[in-house]
Amino acid sequence: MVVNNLKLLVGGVQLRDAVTTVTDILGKLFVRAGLHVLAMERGYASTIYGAHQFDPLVVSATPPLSYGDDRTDILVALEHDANPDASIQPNRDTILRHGKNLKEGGVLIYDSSADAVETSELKARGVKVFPLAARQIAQRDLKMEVTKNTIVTGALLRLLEFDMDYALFGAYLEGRFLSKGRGVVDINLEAARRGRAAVEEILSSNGWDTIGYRLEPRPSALPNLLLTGNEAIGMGSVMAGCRFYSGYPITPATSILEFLEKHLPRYGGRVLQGQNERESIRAAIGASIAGVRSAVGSSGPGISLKVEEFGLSGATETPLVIIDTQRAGPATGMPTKSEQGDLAMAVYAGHGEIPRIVLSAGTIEECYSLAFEAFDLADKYQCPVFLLSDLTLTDGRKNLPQTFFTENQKPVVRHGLVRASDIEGDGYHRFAMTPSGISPRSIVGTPGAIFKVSGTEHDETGLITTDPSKRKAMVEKRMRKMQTYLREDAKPPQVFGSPDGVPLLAGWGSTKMPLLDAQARLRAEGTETCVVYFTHIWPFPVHLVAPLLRQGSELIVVEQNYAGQLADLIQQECLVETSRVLKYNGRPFYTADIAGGVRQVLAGGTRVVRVGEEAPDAAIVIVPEGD
Amino acid sequence: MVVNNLKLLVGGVQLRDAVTTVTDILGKLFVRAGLHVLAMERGYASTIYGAHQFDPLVVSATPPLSYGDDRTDILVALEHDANPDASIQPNRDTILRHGKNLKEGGVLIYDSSADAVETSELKARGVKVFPLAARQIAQRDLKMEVTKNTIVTGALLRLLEFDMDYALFGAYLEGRFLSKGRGVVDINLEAARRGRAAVEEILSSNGWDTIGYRLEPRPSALPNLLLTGNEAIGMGSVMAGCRFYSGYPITPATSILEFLEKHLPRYGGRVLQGQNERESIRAAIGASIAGVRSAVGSSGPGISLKVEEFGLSGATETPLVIIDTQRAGPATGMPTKSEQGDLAMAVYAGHGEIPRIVLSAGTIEECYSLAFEAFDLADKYQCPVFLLSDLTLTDGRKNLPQTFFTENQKPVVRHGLVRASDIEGDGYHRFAMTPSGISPRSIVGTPGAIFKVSGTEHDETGLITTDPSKRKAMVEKRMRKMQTYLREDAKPPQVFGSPDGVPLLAGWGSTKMPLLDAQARLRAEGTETCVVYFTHIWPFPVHLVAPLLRQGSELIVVEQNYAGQLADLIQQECLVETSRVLKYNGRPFYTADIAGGVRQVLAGGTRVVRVGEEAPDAAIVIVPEGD
Amino acid sequence: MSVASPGTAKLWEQNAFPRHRIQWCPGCGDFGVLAALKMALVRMGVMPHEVLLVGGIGCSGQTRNYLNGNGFHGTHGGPLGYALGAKMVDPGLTVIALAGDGDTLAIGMESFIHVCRRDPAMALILMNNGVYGLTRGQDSPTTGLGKIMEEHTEEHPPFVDPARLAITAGATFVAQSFSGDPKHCADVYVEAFRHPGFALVNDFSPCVTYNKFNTSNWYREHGEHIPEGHDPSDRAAAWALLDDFDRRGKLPLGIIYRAPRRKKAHARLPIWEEELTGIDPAPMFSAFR
Amino acid sequence: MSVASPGTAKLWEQNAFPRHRIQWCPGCGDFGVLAALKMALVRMGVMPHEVLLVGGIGCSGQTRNYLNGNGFHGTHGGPLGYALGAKMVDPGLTVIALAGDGDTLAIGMESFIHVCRRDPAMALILMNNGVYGLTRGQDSPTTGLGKIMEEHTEEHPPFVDPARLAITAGATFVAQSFSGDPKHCADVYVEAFRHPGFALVNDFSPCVTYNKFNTSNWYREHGEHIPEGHDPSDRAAAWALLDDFDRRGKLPLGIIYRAPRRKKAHARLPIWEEELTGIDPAPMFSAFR
Ligand SMILES: Cc1ncc(C[n+]2csc(CCOP(=O)(O)OP(=O)(O)O)c2C)c(N)n1
Ligand SMILES: Cc1ncc(C[n+]2csc(CCOP(=O)(O)OP(=O)(O)O)c2C)c(N)n1
Ligand code: SF4
Ligand code: SF4
Ligand SMILES: [Mg+2]
Ligand SMILES: [Mg+2]
Repeated sequence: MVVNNLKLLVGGVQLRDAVTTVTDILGKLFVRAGLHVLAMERGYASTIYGAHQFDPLVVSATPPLSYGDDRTDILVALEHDANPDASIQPNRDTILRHGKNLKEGGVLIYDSSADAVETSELKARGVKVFPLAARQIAQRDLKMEVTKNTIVTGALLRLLEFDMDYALFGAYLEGRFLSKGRGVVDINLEAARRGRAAVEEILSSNGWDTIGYRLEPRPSALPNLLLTGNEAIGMGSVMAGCRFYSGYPITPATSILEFLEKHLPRYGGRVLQGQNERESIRAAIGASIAGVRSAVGSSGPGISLKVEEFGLSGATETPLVIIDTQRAGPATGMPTKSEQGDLAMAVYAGHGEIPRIVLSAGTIEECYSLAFEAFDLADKYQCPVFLLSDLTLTDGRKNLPQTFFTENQKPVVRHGLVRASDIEGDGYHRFAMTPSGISPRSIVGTPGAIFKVSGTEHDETGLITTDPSKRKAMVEKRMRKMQTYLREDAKPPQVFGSPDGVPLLAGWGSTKMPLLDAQARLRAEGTETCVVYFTHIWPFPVHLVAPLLRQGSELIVVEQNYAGQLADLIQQECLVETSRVLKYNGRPFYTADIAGGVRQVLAGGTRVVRVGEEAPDAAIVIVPEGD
Repeated sequence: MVVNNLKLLVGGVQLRDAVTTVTDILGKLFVRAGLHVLAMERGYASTIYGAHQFDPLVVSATPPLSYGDDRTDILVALEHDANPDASIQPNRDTILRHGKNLKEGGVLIYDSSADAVETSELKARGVKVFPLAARQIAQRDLKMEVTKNTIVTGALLRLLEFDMDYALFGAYLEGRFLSKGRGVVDINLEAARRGRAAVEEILSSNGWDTIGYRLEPRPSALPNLLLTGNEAIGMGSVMAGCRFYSGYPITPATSILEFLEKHLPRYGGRVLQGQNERESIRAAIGASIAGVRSAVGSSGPGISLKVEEFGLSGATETPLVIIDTQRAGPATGMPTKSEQGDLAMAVYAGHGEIPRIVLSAGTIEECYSLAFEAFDLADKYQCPVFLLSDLTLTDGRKNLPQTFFTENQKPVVRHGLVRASDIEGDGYHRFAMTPSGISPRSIVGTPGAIFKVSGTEHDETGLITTDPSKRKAMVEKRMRKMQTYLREDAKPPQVFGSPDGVPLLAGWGSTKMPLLDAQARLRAEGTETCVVYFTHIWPFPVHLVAPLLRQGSELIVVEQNYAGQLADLIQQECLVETSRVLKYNGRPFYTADIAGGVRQVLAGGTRVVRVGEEAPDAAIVIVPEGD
Repeated sequence: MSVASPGTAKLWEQNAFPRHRIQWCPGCGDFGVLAALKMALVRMGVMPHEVLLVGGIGCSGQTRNYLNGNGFHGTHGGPLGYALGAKMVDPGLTVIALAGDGDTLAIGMESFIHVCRRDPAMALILMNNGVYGLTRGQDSPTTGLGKIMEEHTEEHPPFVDPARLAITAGATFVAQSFSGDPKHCADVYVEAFRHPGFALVNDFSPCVTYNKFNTSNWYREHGEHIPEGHDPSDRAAAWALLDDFDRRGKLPLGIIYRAPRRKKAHARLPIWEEELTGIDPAPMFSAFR
Repeated sequence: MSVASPGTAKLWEQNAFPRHRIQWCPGCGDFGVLAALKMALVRMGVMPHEVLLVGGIGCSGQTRNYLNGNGFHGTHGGPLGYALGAKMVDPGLTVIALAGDGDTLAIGMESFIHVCRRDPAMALILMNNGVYGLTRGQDSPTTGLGKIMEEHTEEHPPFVDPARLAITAGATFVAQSFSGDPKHCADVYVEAFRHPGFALVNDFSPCVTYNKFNTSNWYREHGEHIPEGHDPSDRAAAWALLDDFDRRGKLPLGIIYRAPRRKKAHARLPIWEEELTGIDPAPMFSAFR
């Protein structure tokens, strides 16, 4: 019997089968019971309807590090009907795609309303199969098709021997539906009971008294929240005093826009859905000129379209936070698949040269804390600050104690903003030469501190100039801010383990968790490594990194792109040779990818390992998703 | 007496004084006489009227390498009147800005119509001063103000003892004005004679029978053309079979647009002035889809705005030539000043990763030949090809023998374009997997070879997919083209001198000439160096470069930007440590800058020398230019 | 454009290669557009290889993949730009842009207005559903059609009318249709494809998933065919017609405005090697001597 | 907006700090715009520090530097975007965009149409000279005003009319003026600045260097003041007025259209530390439990 440690994957037809309704409810119930939930690989298509969708939840007693490769304990297939367009029956889609990943002794539940599915192979591997005519029960018995997912939920609760008295589930339903009337709550409870009854029958007819997995509530003092990386960025932005946010809808950045549209007005802020990518960023720049902390969020194509404005923010020394939730590129690429392909863009994009800061989040906690830091740094250095995230994080969910947000709150500090009372005499110089490179900044409406700000080269007063030595001085003033940052605010990479004489595994972004998991797996095999994980990537903190890198026996950079963008940066900045483990098939790194890749590099003979050939669903014919 | 070796600088108020009318005429006359002309530093403002403008011409018997630092032999100041807005008399503007750079024994001619200028300091340095009331003569004697510049021209011809019979000048005037009537030719000849008479008087009253400089026609078999880098790019494009060009006006790329608007229709092509940066590049991409060789040209801000489309060209494997005539950034920066600040953008710009090729021209000849090559490579590799130039080259002029264009013409080869007759059976696969990564390309209208092309990820047939292994294969197919390029088309850097054990001076772009000049200067001082000059920058030809770089004693990269963008790339790719000599004040590199910077690095103690503090006109109060 | 071959109908009706599985929501209006396009192209007698379908980014833009003919799919807001370039190269092509209200009127506004002015002989089928479908239901520039809003904010401005904008910008063919009536759509499309200038068809194509206001029924109730007597070549009449329908809360369906501009004909540009031999640089020399 | 102080006139008339040397060509129409702006701002009684001038890229955009008040100068085509953001933050500011026909109607078209719809209470003085001045004389989207073109090409399309476009897009204030008559311009500007929504002033401001057709004299001949009786609050009347002037080959000068929309008032957004203390995250928690 495995207690409080399983990976549950729900699959179905996108939009129609409401896959995430099931996983959302389950996730919340588990978290309310004090369990830990990690759901980092939401599989969905960029078309709205009809493609395969899946959502795996890892549930455990302690915070899980990783999502257990692609192995699944419990598979739930919500498809029910046959589709003449597909060469294979669609109520087998989830089973065909994910069935092969079911562990020995795992569990399969599928909707058998239309037809039974041939599962003898799975059964031979010891998988317990539960055909559940959920849709049929919902339509025929409950006269309400939407309850089909509650029927499945009820079945699952039974199989997991969890919340059998519906204390948690009932409360959830009341919270959600009581406003629509008691009836809605009751029919859902009834649906759950029907699901339970159906699987009871299968259990007993097979002579099973358990499925071998069980979830047990853990008494937990702290209320927990289950939220995505984007929601964490949204919260971090609110707490950092961001009061103007704009964005043009784009996957997977839209959920930040939607979160802030909902919450920011309550904090006195405004949120603008741009009519295009450039209106978005320009309005955010204008808002910053008027004094408010502002941000713009987008993904790949929308970031590429804003490049000209990054340069403007840098040249005019206008603070701006730019959130790039990376997805698989290039071009439209794979809008709902993950990648870390925009690092070089964040560091270099744009003609000419500007000061800029690039932060990168690797966990949902870091989405929150780095969002806060991004606004602070933008304010202090009056330059664009990029906050990189990636699709695995944006859509991934994890439980965090509420205290994570309520305790240790940092106050908002407006750096270097000049008030009328600070002004002496006439000669306010917006771009005054200072040792730090940071000049006193005024906002529109400040008596005595009128400014003329331009993206055209200018002198200290804002006067347009092409005078060679003034130009040289102004370039150097702007770039000096990056030296100041390196002295005052740069953070070294996070180091896990001792670097001395062992292979270093470097990474950034959502690779953090599988990287640490792979480290543990390699350690178990007797291979000691040290993980060097970057959050503060640019300006590159050479002084903090180079000595560290030289301590290791070799350097293997693990990242989700083709080139090895961080590896290139390290080579450029530290002149240290790198090996690379790269994945760019759209799926996040699994622990096995990293452990395998590192083993291959350490075995010698290759410096670049490109993983992901045998991807989970590569074997079957897949009906394409559209775009 | 210096014969056939001088630097002549003409200055005046922009637009009003028609500075380049004078230099254009003189340049053409000198070239017709078989002399060599190099005019690489056209100084102008991005505002239309009223700023200071200057244009230096280096004239010599052999092709000049460089423009002689900022030292001037003959200075011509066209300003005539006093401007109440300026703290200094504007008819002194040219003198104040450039007078200090006059060589001992140099010559000053200025318009003294309004007032005489105090020039005792110059005279003390042996400068021969010619106050010439050109405007007064033009207005009062010839009743035609526009002839004032011909008066100056006539004076110059006399002082240089050149074309004293007006054989060349008369022919020029006839070619240009005869269609407007004989009278126009005659009044100009008369004006020239007046100018001559005026300076004769000064010569004799000072007892000078020469100014110490003289130009002598050289019998030259070859007719020569005097043209700018942009005109050379335009010609190269026409010869390469480019038949669709688009661009949104921007300094300094506009002159390519204007050149091709004039000439391309004659060759059956069309030229589109985009209504914005994106319409320009999209139309060029659409034209390429329809089969024609096409290009788009722009500079900094316009390049930044097109970043999303570069990715599209890469992802859809649509050939496209992108001409980036760099100017000083970031943002609007200094639109009429030079910089090499866009290398990182060309190499990295865009979300995700695409195959791309980056070429960079360093001379006007290379503008022509690399333009030709760019179209060929774009066609062959079906990817974006960047051709970098910079403002020094775009506006710089140089004489080239006509045979340079007429001889050794290469035929246009359309690589890999599928014709109807090539198609067998049904299954034309636009993105077929090939060892080279290059797939057979069809264009709209080809029976049997219909395509579905998308920037969304796709399989060999163009079917949209997110299947992990198909995705992986397609990324690798695209990127494989870069391996093929490195094998078949990459060029090593140009090497001047022997690299063994000496300091290597690396560079790219318009720095080429001063780099070679500096090498000669250092050699004269006893310091042997080797110049390593890059034209084919990306994909970086590591195999051709790394061994070479290891031969030198050290590596000093000379470039016109703040960071050292080529130096960074070399470090990343070759893991070789670099020193850097950098200039980013908007002025091109002078030989002295490079020689001085290299000396400083070689003396030890510093790895980065930032030159340009004492720029030519830094000392005087300059009325700003606007933007 | 080649003459209708007897097999054309089959070519247009058969599955496109490669065969994309249609992934629109059941009931999506774009199914009607697809059906109408097939009818219209059959009627045109044009061959698939002579057609270039340029798709926008959005549910609507996927039409390009479900239909035979060459398909190009670039950046969001870009279809008209690519189509313009292709058409300028080869005037013999049938170039059709297929895009949504978001693609065309939000991010694509910069192209829309100017292509109306440039007037290339190509068509835009604007699948107007009053919402961003593919990004899951945000407001588009046509959101709010038919709703009365008492108060506006900068965040939520009133909708724009693509037909009026196109006429104001200089388009020479402006029509409207409702994808729930594919036969009528096809009639309109054929006229659009035959128009010797830029043709906008604003096709009301409901999004059943995200626009719960402008439903099929709503469009059916509000759509009204343009009366026989209307003279589309009269710009003032076109404007008056729009005013009249607006006043009555109705949407005119049919050809609102059609008045070709006098345009210079262009030959196809040189493409093939044999068209690019012996290029003589000499004519470019004169300015440099 | 603070009450007119006695010193305001001097503040507006004195040289801006830092003092830019004016680098327009002698006779450039923009001198008239500058003079008119000074008059209008004096009349408004607003203080320079309360004003944000957002300049476009072009000769026109330089006006921001020759005038007192805060100045921001971003990317080409961007003024309305920046201005929108600033205005949304602080409704108390007087926000004025100053840009050319190229900046606004070529590359800036994407912003222009949508800002007309959003209707923020700010003004755009569009210095329309029918040419790209700063890049030396290429065609702009308004090139060709008053010329009859027999044949068009994709390369050289007909001009657009910003007044008609703005009204079609939903702008609530549309006026025209001629910079050769700064007094009248100032009258129009004051109305534009006072308008509680987006105000477009299409100001004919000749480029003496590059537009040799639409000269000062040409504008003087073709400009005509809008008759007293015109009711600018009537949209149909506004359109009819434009039609009438067009027919007569004249350019209407004055307020063509003015009809404020009902808009929600907004407070200034929190900026200062004291407005950002004790932020409570709890209200955001509910969805996550
Ligand atoms: C530059 C860029 N920004 C944003 C997106 C995301 N995006 C894809 S489709 C779309 C809107 C589609 O709306 P519409 O054109 O109306 O098409 P529909 O799906 O409604 O047919 C957006 C915003 C993108 N692909 N590219
Ligand atoms: C992205 C970008 N593209 C091109 C330019 C070059 N550019 C500067 S001003 C201008 C046109 C200005 O015309 P207009 O707005 O009419 O101003 P005017 O000078 O006529 O007042 C252009 C194309 C630029 N600055 N940025
Ligand atoms: S989301 Fe709307 S537009 Fe998209 S396929 Fe579904 S119904 Fe059609
Ligand atoms: S070029 Fe034209 S718009 Fe520019 S300053 Fe001169 S006259 Fe004015
Ligand atoms: Mg839509
Ligand atoms: Mg203009």
